[in-house]
Amino acid sequence: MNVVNCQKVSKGFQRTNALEDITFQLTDQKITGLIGRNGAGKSTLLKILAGLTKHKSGEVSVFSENPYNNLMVSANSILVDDQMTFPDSLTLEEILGSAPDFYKRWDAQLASRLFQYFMLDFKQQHSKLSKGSKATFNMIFGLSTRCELTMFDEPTNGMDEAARTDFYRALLKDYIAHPRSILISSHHLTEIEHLLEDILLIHQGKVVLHQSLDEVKEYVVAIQGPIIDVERWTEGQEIFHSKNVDGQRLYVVVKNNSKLERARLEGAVIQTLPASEVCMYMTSETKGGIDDVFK
Amino acid sequence: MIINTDSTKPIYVQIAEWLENEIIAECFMADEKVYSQYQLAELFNINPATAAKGLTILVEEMTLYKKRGLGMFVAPEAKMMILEKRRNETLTKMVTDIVLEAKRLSVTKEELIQLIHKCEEEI
Amino acid sequence: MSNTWMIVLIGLIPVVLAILIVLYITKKVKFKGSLRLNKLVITFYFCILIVFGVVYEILPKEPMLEKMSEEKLQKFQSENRIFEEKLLKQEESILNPKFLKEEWTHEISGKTLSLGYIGNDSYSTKVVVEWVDSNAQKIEGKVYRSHINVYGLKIEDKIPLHEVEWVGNELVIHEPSEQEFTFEQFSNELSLFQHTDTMEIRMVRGFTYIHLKVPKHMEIVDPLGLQMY
Amino acid sequence: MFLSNSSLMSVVLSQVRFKLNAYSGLVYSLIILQLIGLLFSTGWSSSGTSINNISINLNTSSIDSGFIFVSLLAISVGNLITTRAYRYDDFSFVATRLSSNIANSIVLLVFSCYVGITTYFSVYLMRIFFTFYSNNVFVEGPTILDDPMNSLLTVLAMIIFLWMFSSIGYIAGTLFQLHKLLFFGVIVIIVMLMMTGTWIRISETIFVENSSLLILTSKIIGITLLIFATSTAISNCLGVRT
Repeated sequence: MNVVNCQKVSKGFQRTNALEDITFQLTDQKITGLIGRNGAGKSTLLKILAGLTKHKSGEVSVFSENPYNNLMVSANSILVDDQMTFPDSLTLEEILGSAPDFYKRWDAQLASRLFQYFMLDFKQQHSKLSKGSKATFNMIFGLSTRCELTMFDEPTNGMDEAARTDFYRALLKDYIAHPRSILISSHHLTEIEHLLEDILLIHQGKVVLHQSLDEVKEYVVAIQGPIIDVERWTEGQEIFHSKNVDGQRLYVVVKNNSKLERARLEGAVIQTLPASEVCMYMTSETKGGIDDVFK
Repeated sequence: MIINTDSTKPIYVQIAEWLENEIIAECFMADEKVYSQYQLAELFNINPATAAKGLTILVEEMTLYKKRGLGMFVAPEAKMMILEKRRNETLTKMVTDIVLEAKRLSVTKEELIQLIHKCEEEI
Repeated sequence: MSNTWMIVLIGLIPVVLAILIVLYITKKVKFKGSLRLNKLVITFYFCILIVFGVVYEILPKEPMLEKMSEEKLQKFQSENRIFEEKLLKQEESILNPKFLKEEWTHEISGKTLSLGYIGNDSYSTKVVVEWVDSNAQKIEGKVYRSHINVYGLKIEDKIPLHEVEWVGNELVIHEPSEQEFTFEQFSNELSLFQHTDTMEIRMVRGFTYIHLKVPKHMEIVDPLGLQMY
Repeated sequence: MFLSNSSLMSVVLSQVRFKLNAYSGLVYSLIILQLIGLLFSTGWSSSGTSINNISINLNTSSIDSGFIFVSLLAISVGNLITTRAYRYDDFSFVATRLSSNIANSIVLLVFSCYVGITTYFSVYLMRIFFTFYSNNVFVEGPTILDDPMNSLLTVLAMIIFLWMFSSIGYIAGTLFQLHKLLFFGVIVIIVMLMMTGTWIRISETIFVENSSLLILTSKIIGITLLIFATSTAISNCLGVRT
């Protein structure tokens, strides 16, 4: 059953169009990575799915209901982002204490054990936390709610390296213990690549690809070789990135297809790329990347 | 064996190979239950689905068989099949790479055979 | 500006003052306290006030002035009115004995009797003359005072009687000396809602009556018009 | 897939519990204001006459001044709750706009109850203080025991009035949040209404023409519910949390 189903969703603020036409489905109990560059519309999409903002056109359904201002969706989904605020008259302990009221599957043990592990201070007030510990607290809060749809919007920015790896480990272990649909929006795909099952790549408000991690890896291939050969092998195909290595050798990133098998036999050096680079090249404006700036 | 995430080989293939090595090293005897996808995910800190994919490859190659509700079990002659597969698939692939490299370095066939003999004596 | 607007403005001053104070307080009081402390303060404050309420009710307070009920005040007023009518009709016998304060007889020489009043509220005393056909020089006098009540307060004992004094042939009535009493009253009602049952009778006005039995052959000089016919 | 379908009422109740904990800090400004209210409560209405050259003054001190202070607090709290910071706190937990609005109105009712009762009894604080320290003679006023019904009604009326005042603050806050000018627009309309006769007519039907306090209170309850309903409707055309 589809947890999330978006059909041609668009959302714009005044002039800019944050989301143009988003169409994808999320089947349940999967960890999906929402990847995209800054301003690609990730946060807007997450807020729409969490029912916090209204989308302009198209049709969104979470748990087959319109999420906007919907009680059932709000009860079964949680969006963890840095705009999460809690009343500053309550200490962190009291905030965690009042969560079971709202979330039926709240796990108090997990919350307090994580709390102690990450060495947060119970008596502290949420607004006085540092950026890192606020992100950690929000993450602990999000995890312990065990909502059927848990969404993280750049959960780890502000966290230090150790906290980040611990968080991903905790997320995986809790996901294994209690499977649910998790949507993580992040910039650094390399860190969470091992966690993800699917990748939803968004660029300028449109869905570029929505496939499993391995398909993304095989989606694009990098070829390196003498300029003439490389051009022969790759003419007529969509080139995502091309870089002149040392005057006569060319490094080109191009869509994977059968023609390349023949190129391999002719001695072309063909490599698959890690998913993060694949996403990066597929969403880059210029073919040459940053080098064009210095041309 | 730590999963080499940024290597070009997909993780699920690495998982399958690790399982095959375990079977060759007889950590898993015939008809013995192998790790489930969740145990593998926990062990290698990867997504259960990727681990499951690794297991499905081995099921397709008949080295493992699935018992409904119980999990994956090692096929009786799994070890033999893996050795044989390694011999003609992976070994031949390695050999073609060596030959390609030799041609590029313009090394003649005889020199190559001598090299293999020398290397044989050392191991 | 018409005076209604003046009243409105003057009336608004305390409210505006209150608004400023409230805004200042809600901005200034930043102390949020901890949850446990707040709960403690909330329950403690509530109980303290209830205790104060109970203590005040039970507390043996020094004698309080009771307030008369509406009916009683009406009764007073009718009694006063009846007394006055009866006195005018000289039906002395059935007068209300409570009102009698003094009784005396006095010999005067000469034929004229004059009445004097010292004080600024001469309307508070009324003289009733009864002509008696005796040719003695003796005048009988009775001083009465009817019920007095202000705002329903039983303060009759606090209001001294007019002194009546014979100076030769002149009957001089002295007003009691200047005094002031302030009384405190707590009302549980909010004047915002309570404009229905304001007290109708705010004051029961009591008078001092002097009933003189004067032999016919005498004459009365009453410059201030104290006599009541 | 296990979906917990929590009913609106259960969410509203948990929101109310949560908000009461969160806003418990307001009790301090309440206490301070009530005490200040007491200071102003004497000498509000004193009347005096003189008879037989004796002048009699009667000072009645009542709850009015305390009530005025506290109703202004109610308005400012009603307004405070609609500010962005307080509104966004709801949405870290389970909430829809409807449930938040209902929860807010209930919290304001609970707040008004507490304030109403404490204001009513704060008068005793002053009475005890007075009976010991002032040398005037005291007039025996009607106490609770003599007339429990009336005092109960007065407390109820005070609570409902406070609730109405807080709802006025609430709708003002919601309007302000919808658009800054709207809030002032409404004030201009009210002032114009005041000029014309209609306002007096309206306030007459509400405040004056009712034989008993109970009828007055029920009218005020009606008005407050109406105000909360409109503010919920208004807040519906606002973004939940951008």
